[in-house]
Amino acid sequence: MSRKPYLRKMPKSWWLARRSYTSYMARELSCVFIGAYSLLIVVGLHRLSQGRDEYGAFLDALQSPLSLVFHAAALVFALIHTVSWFSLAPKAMPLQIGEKKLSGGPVVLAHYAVWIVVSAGVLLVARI
Amino acid sequence: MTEQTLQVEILRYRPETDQDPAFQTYTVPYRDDWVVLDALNHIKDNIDRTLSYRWSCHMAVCGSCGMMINGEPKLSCHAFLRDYYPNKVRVEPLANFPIERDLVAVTDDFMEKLESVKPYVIPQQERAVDEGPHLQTPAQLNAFKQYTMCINCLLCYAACPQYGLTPDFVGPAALALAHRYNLDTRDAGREQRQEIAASNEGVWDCTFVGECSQACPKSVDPAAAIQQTKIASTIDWYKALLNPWGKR
Amino acid sequence: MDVIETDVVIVGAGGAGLRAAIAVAEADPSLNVALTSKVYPMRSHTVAAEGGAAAVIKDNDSLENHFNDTVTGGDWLCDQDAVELFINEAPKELTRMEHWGCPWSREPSGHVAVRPFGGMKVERTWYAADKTGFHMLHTLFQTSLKYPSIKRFDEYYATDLLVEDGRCQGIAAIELRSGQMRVFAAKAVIIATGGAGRIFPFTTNGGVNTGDGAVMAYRAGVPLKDMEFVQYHPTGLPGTGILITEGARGEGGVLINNEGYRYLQDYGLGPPDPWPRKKAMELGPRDRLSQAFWHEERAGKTVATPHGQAVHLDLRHLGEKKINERLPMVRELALSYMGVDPVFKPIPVRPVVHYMMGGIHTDIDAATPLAGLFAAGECACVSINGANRLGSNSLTEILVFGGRAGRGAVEHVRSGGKDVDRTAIEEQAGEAQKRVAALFQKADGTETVVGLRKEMNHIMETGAGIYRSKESLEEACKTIGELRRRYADVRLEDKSNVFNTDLVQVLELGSMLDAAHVLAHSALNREESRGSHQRLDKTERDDETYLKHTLAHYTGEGDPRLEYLDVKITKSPPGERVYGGAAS
Amino acid sequence: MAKSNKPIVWSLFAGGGMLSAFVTPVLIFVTGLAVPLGLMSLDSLSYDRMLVLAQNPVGKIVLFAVIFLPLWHAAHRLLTTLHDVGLPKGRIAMTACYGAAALGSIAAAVVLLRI
Ligand SMILES: Cc1cc2nc3c(=O)[nH]c(=O)nc-3n(C[C@H](O)[C@H](O)[C@H](O)COP(=O)(O)OP(=O)(O)OC[C@H]3O[C@@H](n4cnc5c(N)ncnc54)[C@H](O)[C@@H]3O)c2cc1C
Ligand code: SF4
Ligand code: F3S
Ligand code: FES
Repeated sequence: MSRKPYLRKMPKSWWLARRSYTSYMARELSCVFIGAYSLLIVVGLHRLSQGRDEYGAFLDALQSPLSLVFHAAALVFALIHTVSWFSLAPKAMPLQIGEKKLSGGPVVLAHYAVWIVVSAGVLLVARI
Repeated sequence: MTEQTLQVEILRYRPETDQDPAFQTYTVPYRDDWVVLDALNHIKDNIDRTLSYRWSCHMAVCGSCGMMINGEPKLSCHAFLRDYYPNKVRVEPLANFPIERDLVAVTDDFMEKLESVKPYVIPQQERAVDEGPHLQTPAQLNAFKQYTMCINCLLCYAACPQYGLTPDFVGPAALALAHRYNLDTRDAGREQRQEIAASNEGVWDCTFVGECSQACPKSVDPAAAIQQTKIASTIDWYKALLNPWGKR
Repeated sequence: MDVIETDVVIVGAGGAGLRAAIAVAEADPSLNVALTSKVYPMRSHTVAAEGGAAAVIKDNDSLENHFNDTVTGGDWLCDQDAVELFINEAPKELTRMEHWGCPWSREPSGHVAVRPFGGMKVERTWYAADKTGFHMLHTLFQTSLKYPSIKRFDEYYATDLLVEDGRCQGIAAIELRSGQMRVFAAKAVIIATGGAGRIFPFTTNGGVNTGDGAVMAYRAGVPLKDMEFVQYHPTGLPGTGILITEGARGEGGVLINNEGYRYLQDYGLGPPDPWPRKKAMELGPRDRLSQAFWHEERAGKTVATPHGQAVHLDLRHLGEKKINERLPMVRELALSYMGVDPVFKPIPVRPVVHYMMGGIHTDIDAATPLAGLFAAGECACVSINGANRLGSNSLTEILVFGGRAGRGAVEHVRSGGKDVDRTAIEEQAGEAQKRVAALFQKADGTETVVGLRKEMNHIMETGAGIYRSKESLEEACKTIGELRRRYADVRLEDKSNVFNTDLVQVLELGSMLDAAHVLAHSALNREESRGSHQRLDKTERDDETYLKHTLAHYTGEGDPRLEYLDVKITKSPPGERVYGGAAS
Repeated sequence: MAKSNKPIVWSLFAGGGMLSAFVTPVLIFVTGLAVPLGLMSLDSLSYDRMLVLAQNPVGKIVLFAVIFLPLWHAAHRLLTTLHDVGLPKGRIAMTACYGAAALGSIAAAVVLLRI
């Protein structure tokens, strides 16, 4: 047989090859921060359950530079997650009124609107 | 005035003589209404008869001329030289498929997958010709119309890293076509298609990279089809859980 | 050599080939079908058809109307028994397509919608937006996947029919990926290889439309019928030849010359208003419209473009909404390939070679004179298209006669009974293989594929184009004859096996030269003007002598031997073709 | 092909993704930046307030949801991402990711029940 199909292997660094892949990878990496943050809340609650002093120490630790850097990074990735999640939302929810398929724009906007309300709500509650 | 020219770098691979693919550069005249396919045809006609690639319609509808052009999956009959000039154009066979020769990719895998999702109407009940056509309103048609536009060009497979990483993944176009029939009012075959579509190698291998939809020249939006299938399959699963005696 | 044994082998997996395969599978699931094609089925050129497929379904229409439009359109060269059968089966075939999932465009009520097409008295063209062929082809292809008895051999290039004992018993084909020749041994063979537009320089046809199948049959002794009739489509994009569907005019588009004047009214197609109106002006038949362009060009009333003269197809008055809804592909094509947005500017268009009315001689059952050989689709000539095909009849034709070919083949396998003579056909395939091998062994041919193809393209356009004359056709016959001789010295530059497209092009050129040869000789011998065959030296139709089909027989190196066969007239005696005001 | 059990994790992934898209940024902002940096008063996260929240049954449920769903979301996404960067999709990776999420969820539940 003269055939000899050539198989190309995907390099491990494939996600650096195209910008769109890299931003996909950034989106995916948001999970590390989101997961870590969830665990951090568990730790905080644990400290809370231990008593006032222990919880105070936890709050102090949040002020450490390391914690601040982590949270700053986490916020950036959480925002990447939010933006990418919203932009893909219309794909999951096709809307059609009569013959016309609606474009995804309104769905995305609705998500942002809810997001702003939720965030403002949390901020308000936190300030009271 | 000297003629304007453009350099085209083509990944060549001749299985009978080459160990590995390698780039070869050709210089072609530049015309602002030429597409990359015109440049390839020029090379084949005037410079190198041994260059192999597929094409037929030259009007972006037969789906045979998909290639990587400067790293992006594109139809070479719909990629205009004017968008690259005066820079070089780099042409490679579709990513994620084995190379048969030069720009010709081996796409058997897709054909098998397409077949596996049963892309045809499976009616509840056979309808006789005498009964005439079904009624289907424009609204019902529009619900699936977009997914009928697939020309099987496989740009989406070349764009999808999950297909590259997991060759068993059924992949965007086949899943979009399964979805197309599921949404068709004439069809009752969803359950049969779900065997493949809702399996591990079906929609679950998709991590929603979304590049398939970006690459698609016909706005099929396979990412949306897959996403919707995931949701519907999840609902099925919970339904079956709540009603274990129901029809499986 | 590998031998693939099967019951029916089909060459070509476009609309006609796929329909035939399904017909065999439905008629008798126990018969094996080998469906071979030089490209993947969905790449076949049926995919490019835009406008639609004709069949009577609406109450305001009648079978009689369809019959008359077809026969008049064909300038009475159609066989009327075939037309009758065709129009009767047409609605059934399109309904079947609907059942198989074809996404036909719909009326608000949910009924299938129809649109007007050139040369029609009543609108009857079923359409799927402006991608009808695409949707039909994919529907057929996907439906074909349902039948286990259909086995596909994608990217196999058929080179020869294997004929022994007066029966067609198989084909020889090259598997492109390995370069190996294979024998398909079968009790029946169906050819469905499509058109041959590529013999002309400027065509709507894809790169694969090189007439291979028709020439394969011709070389095996089956006559080619009416090859002189070549349809020009009046609206192709200059340069690429990309088609702007007749649907654009059906929706109300108009053709104007460089003075902004709707010139068709000067060619017996007027008056221009009211518009749109069936069978008039821009909805006149294709041959008339293309011929009008020729005269406008001579009169200096066309528009110059970088790719030659053109007229303007104006859609602006339809508005953006209607254009997007009904003609999305037209807008997209004009925008990308001409840089013209039809919402704001008229599209430059010119006539372009589109369709071959002629082809392999078959009867109304799609059977050829050679036992066991059937043909259907554009490569065949039944004839329902006569001297000029009515727009949107051929998509229906590939279904009707594709289906008949399939059922005919089943019938033949069941009743023919005789076994395939393996030794004989393997020997013949060996000969075929030797011919291909010779191309590889020849040290240095003096002729190039590209050079010969260019010369052929050029002489076909100048010698056998929209208007022809004795002189131009003699020139064409002479030149093509020479090119055929020079073809013996053609050089194969790529001597490798795997996916050798140089080899494919060499073989395709051989087919095209033979098809062009038949075309030119048939045209030279038909000393009249009828439908698409217009002679400047014989401007009248001559029913006395030429109400006949041309049958061209292969003679090897010499010129084709021409015979004539009476046209079957059942109920519509030859009359005058009237369009425009007089038609309504 | 086997019927997939992916819908369980996927629904958790999707639910968690949705929830974190809406609330995670603002929570990180408040607890990790605004309060520690003094942009908001320390009282926002005071022991007493938090205790009230964590002892209230509805508060417990809210807190659990805010931990549990994003955690599973993260675990599932991490698993696919590990595969993306070249780790084989095997039992080990799967056990590690989902195991971590399960342990985290159990810990959260235990802590919340104990408060
Ligand atoms: C741009 C365009 C628009 C059109 N629009 C309309 C329309 O609106 N309405 C209408 O009725 N008609 C239309 N037509 C005409 C109609 O589309 C064609 O006549 C019809 O589709 C032909 O179908 P077919 O099956 O005969 O051939 P094709 O679809 O061309 O298929 C030919 C098949 O044969 C195979 N083949 C060829 N040679 C070989 C070989 N040597 N070995 C193996 N396989 C081979 C090919 O691979 C292919 O599969 C249009 C045509 C064009 C070009
Ligand atoms: S979905 Fe789009 S990109 Fe994928 S094969 Fe179909 S047309 Fe091509
Ligand atoms: S790119 Fe691939 S991962 Fe999914 S969304 Fe598209 S199939
Ligand atoms: S040649 Fe047909 S899609 Fe490009």
